[in-house]
Amino acid sequence: MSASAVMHDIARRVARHLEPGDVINLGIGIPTLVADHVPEGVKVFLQTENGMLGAGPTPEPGKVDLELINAGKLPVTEDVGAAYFSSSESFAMIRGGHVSVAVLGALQVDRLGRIANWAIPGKPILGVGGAMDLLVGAKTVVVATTHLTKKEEPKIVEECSFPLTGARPADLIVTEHATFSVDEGGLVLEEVAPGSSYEWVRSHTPAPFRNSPTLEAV
Amino acid sequence: MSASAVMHDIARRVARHLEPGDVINLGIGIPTLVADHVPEGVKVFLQTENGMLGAGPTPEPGKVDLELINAGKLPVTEDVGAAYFSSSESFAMIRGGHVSVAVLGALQVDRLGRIANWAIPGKPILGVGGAMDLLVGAKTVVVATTHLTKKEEPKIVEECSFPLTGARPADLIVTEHATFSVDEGGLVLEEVAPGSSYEWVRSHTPAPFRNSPTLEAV
Amino acid sequence: FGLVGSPLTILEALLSAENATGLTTISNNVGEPGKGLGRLLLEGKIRRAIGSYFTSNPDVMERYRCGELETRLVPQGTLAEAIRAGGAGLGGFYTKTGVGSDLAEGREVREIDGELYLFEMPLRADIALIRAHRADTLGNLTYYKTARNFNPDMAAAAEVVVAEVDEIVEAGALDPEHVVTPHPYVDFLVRSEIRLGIDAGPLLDQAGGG
Amino acid sequence: FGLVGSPLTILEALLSAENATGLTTISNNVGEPGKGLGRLLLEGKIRRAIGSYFTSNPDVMERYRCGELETRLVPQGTLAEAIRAGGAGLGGFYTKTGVGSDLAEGREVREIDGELYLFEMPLRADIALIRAHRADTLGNLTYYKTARNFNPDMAAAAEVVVAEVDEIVEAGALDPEHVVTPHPYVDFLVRSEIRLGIDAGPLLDQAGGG
Repeated sequence: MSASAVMHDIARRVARHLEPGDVINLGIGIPTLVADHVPEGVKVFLQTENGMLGAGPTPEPGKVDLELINAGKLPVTEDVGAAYFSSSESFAMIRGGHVSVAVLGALQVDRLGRIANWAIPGKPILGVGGAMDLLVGAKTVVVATTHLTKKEEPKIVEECSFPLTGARPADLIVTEHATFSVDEGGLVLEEVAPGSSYEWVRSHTPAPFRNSPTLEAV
Repeated sequence: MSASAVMHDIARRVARHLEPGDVINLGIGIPTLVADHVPEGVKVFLQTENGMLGAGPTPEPGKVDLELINAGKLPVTEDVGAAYFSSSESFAMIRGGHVSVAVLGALQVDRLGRIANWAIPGKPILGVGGAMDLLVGAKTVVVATTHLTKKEEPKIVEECSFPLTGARPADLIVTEHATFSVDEGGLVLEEVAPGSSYEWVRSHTPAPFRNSPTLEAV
Repeated sequence: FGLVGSPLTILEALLSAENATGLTTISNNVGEPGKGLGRLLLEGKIRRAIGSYFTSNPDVMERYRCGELETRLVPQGTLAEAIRAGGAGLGGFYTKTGVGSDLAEGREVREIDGELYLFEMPLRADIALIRAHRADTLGNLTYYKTARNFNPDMAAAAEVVVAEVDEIVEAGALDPEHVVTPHPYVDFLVRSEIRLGIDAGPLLDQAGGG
Repeated sequence: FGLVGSPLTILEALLSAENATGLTTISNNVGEPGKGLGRLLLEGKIRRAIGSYFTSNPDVMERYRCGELETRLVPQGTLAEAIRAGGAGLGGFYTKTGVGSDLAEGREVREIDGELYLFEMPLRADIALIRAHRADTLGNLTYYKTARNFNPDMAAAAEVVVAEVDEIVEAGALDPEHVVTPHPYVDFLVRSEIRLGIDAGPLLDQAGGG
């Protein structure tokens, strides 16, 4: 699979977990692609932290409104029943628990499901955006990430070497190879992706994890 | 003068201190009457803490909109360029210093210009409303009150026997007999009302006060 | 503010709900005597009231004296801000309002940049019964004039929100720039059957006081 | 969010103002490279930047490395809330955001109802240069789609507010229910002369990042 196909595959696997009526916020990168894979019949509402609920799909060329963008600065459209609000109102909505699902990218995830997605040690820390707010505020936090870095190093590790985004663990971690849920004990393998294998996941995941009772025989 | 004429006289004397463009909030009682006495050519904007800027005069009978009221629950109208907002936005405006002048009533005023206008000792304390917010938030606080209580006891006293509304002193105290400003040292007599006398004011004001250098010869 | 911005139809329904009792209310006052929340009070359904101006309903005074009603009095701006903080996921805030007054007694005071502030905790409700003007079928809300007051703040600060509205329109019929309360805050819609000043009787006999 | 919601006409004017230098900016990012605030940065007019996502403008990184620019990085929601608190006359607030991260280092942490919160101070500016859509002659403002963002919050939190708008209409022409920023917040109006994507050049070459 091409890198782009892998990203879409992860996005598709995340989108299966969405439920009708969910208010969702999508981070930059793979999370943004989730919007393209929402199952038919599942109506979700896209919140963008720059101040919009009900962001619709990318506009056709020639119909771009330069002042209608998502938090990643990409042009969007207006879904039926949309609403605009200020930044403080947007983050009140986020921190106040009114976003059902935040899909975030991650540089690393630790054994407890805590994520690092905003800073790289040794580089000046110049960007955080809304990641920390979404992490503490969303009812459910889903991480959408490739299983390995571009250098083929594992991202789901014992301890993050990158700075944590916050103390709250994610609820679900979805890669192209596996899906993990998170409970008080840490990571629980829920699913091995078709085309991958339990052995691959085990050998490319330094973080300890348990197997879900519902995990299909491996 | 009838009680009502005295109240209007005080309101008129307060209104002379308003400047064009002032955003004003009027408390219940005498302060409410200030709206009727704004000098011609002085355009002010009435803020009511239940969520409106630009409240207009009392509607004519038959034109009352029962859902368009001021904070005292009296029907009002919409002035040109009005705006509606929620309670939290209204008090953000008040505490944030965006109201130029709050005109408040008072049960008592002390030697430092601090006011008591919300509770009576010995009675259950069941109402405070927006008085404390207006006191701390308005750029200028004007007290509009009769010089004496109905029982002819002085209201401008050494120490308030009623509970204070807050630590911030008023800037101006206007009665039917006198106008006081307030500085770090306490009360300063700025004006004796026509028809009253310096002696009357002195003998009916237990709180110490100094005379303003601009006070006309007495 | 009396009955303006009160969901009278919902409150009427609560009257006949036998298990709706021992309620705690968050509301500026407790309605008018015998009307709105005031009627629930007379029926003994309210045990505790959080608000800023109860004086306008003498029944509150009486129930309070008999020990049948607990009250918590909060300055109106602090009440509004505490509800907003509840909806905005904050842990609390500092306000100058009330410093130096009896309402500050026993409260945490903190000096920030040379000024004294009171610490206030957020307020949230289990259920918010709010009054709006128009709703679309998704639950986006607009309000009507000064009946807006605490309603948008309360809509954000409750587990379940029931909005009583004058009109329900199709999704898409409200301009996205004009929506005041976006639909994720709203769980149920009720069409209003009680019109102020007609079905609810005259309101203006109790003017004066927040 | 890049240039969307930026008062480009005013910023252009600032470029030729010789005494506009050593500025501190409160803005999510610092514009785009060479555009909006980004252009002021290149001209050396900005000394300190408070924001949440500078990464999208590489010039910020470079000036920061040379020590020509101080930065203060704040989570975006905390930035928005701190500006709101500045406008609302609050002394500070507690938020869960950032707890357990490096941005919490050396900061006051407080346990409230069993959860940890960070203390944050309000933010205010001397001058706010904001971008709105329509203004009436009194200064009441409405906004356009996602160009609203931080503008209404910032309008409340500055000593002097200059609003750049597309259109100025007569007082009374804006529906009082639709006014987002009431006129007491606004001191000066400037008609916009720069249209996004036309006079300001293409914007979308820098997609990605707050």
